[in-house]
Amino acid sequence: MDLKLGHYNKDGIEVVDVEGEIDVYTAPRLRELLIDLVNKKNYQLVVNMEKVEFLDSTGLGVLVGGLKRVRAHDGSLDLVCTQERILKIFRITGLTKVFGIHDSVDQAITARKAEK
Amino acid sequence: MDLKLGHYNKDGIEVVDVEGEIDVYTAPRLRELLIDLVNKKNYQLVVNMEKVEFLDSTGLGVLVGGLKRVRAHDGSLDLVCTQERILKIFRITGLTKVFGIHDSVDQAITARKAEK
Amino acid sequence: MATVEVTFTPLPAHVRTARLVATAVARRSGVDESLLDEVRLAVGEACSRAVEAHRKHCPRMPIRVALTDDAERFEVVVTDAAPADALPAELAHSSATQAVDGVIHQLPPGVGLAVITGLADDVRISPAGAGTSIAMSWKRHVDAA
Amino acid sequence: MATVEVTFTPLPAHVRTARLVATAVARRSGVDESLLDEVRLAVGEACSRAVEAHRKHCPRMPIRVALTDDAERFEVVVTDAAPADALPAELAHSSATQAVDGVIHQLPPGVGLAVITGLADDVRISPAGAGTSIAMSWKRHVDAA
Ligand SMILES: Nc1ncnc2c1ncn2[C@@H]1O[C@H](COP(=O)(O)OP(=O)(O)O)[C@@H](O)[C@H]1O
Ligand SMILES: Nc1ncnc2c1ncn2[C@@H]1O[C@H](COP(=O)(O)OP(=O)(O)O)[C@@H](O)[C@H]1O
Repeated sequence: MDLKLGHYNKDGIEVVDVEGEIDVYTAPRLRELLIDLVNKKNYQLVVNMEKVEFLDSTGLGVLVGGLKRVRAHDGSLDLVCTQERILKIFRITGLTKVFGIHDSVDQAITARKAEK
Repeated sequence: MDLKLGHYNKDGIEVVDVEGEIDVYTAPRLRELLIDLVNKKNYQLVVNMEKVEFLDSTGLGVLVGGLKRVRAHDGSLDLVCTQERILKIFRITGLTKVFGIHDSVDQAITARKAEK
Repeated sequence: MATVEVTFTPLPAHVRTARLVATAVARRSGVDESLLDEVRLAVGEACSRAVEAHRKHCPRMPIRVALTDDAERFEVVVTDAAPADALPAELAHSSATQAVDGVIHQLPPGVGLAVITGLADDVRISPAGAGTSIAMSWKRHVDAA
Repeated sequence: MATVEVTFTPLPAHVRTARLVATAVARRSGVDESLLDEVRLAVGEACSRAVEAHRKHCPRMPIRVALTDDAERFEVVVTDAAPADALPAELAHSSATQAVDGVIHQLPPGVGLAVITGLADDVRISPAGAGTSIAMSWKRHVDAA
């Protein structure tokens, strides 16, 4: 499965829909999209991973890279993920402590707004 | 995909439903079923290949073997197949001239009954 | 995209692995979706043939499948290590329809080769070490990865 | 079922092929469906790591993935040919969370190894020729083909 990327703005937060496999082959495209969004001054990001079928450490690296870029502008990068097999990789690497991980895009946005 | 086999009697003709891949790995099971049916005195066979996803020359060999077995008892082995990619293999090997190939199980049975 | 090579011991189940790999690499290499069935079938035939030859002559030796591409074509080469003595007879006995009238219950060994030849638009069968190699190729879209 | 071996040049696309093969062979070898995701991920991590090392050090050398099983276990060994000098540092820097506070925008190279170790229930990392081999294994059902 190839990687499909889409994004839209909701309540001032940029939501990125990711579908397919994020691996060494496709991760560069996600990295480019995140860099592009930050360059265009989107510092509040939610990455929706509900349709991600595969994620490896290359993919984690891109998400961490994105997080660091938005934080440099006091921004945020939250994740939407309920899939156990994807969550497992965040747990193994300890990244559940680093990312806000939510059950839905709405929940992620509400939580982020509440923190402001 | 594994191979799934089923069979039932209709109007005195034994219909064999084949689903999945008939190749060097699974063909032995189809061969055993055909031999078993012939041993149990079913000499009028229709093999329904509408759900066959893959067929190679090993599979063709099993069908030809079945045909020869039923013919030894003045029987018949007809095929049901409308899938172009499967039909192609019968054409390449000239076996379209050897097997009666029909569009549906009912058609195969009607044609067989008419020949009697 | 350069070379992927798969070697496997002569077990029927591994023919499925070889088919799977060949189809996946062909797709990524830019072979048209409509040709992938042919790739799958031709590679399967070549591997089934090699598995049978190895089981008879050298069951411990591996079979080799090499997948490469150049600017224009995707090529698969299946190489066995079984004595190639039987090959001329095999090429001569490739008629499936004759088998129907014969007394044996099996297709002649050449039918697999006949299927391959009928499928790939470029097939070369040649001696390779002690055995035989079957090279098949298909057009790829040059704009693919 | 005996050995299947896949070798490939260090291209990211081939990592997908390696994952595909490993998962298919593991399934046929009788590894539980619930473990196949782990096989896919661990093999992918080991191959991604090897691809990166080869691109840096030896882009023309192939990476080797060997799939075998014995009565009880299905084993995958990924072997690279890149100098193993960096390995100790890699093993020391496997914390993904530290990277978040650091200045670089990449995870430390050891994170892939950490993921593998967290997934496979038996992992051995050892020198192999000039390079490194990562061996991972999973339980198989003994009644499978
Ligand atoms: N270097 C690259 N990095 C990321 N994506 C790429 C790259 N090159 C091609 N792609 C994308 O990957 C697709 C091919 O993926 P594909 O090989 O079909 O994956 P799979 O075999 O897993 O379905 C292409 O259609 C293209 O969009
Ligand atoms: N020697 C054999 N011949 C034919 N079928 C077999 C043999 N051994 C096992 N099988 C069947 O094949 C199945 C395994 O197929 P599998 O490897 O899952 O195919 P795929 O990987 O293409 O889905 C088993 O569940 C069993 O029913």
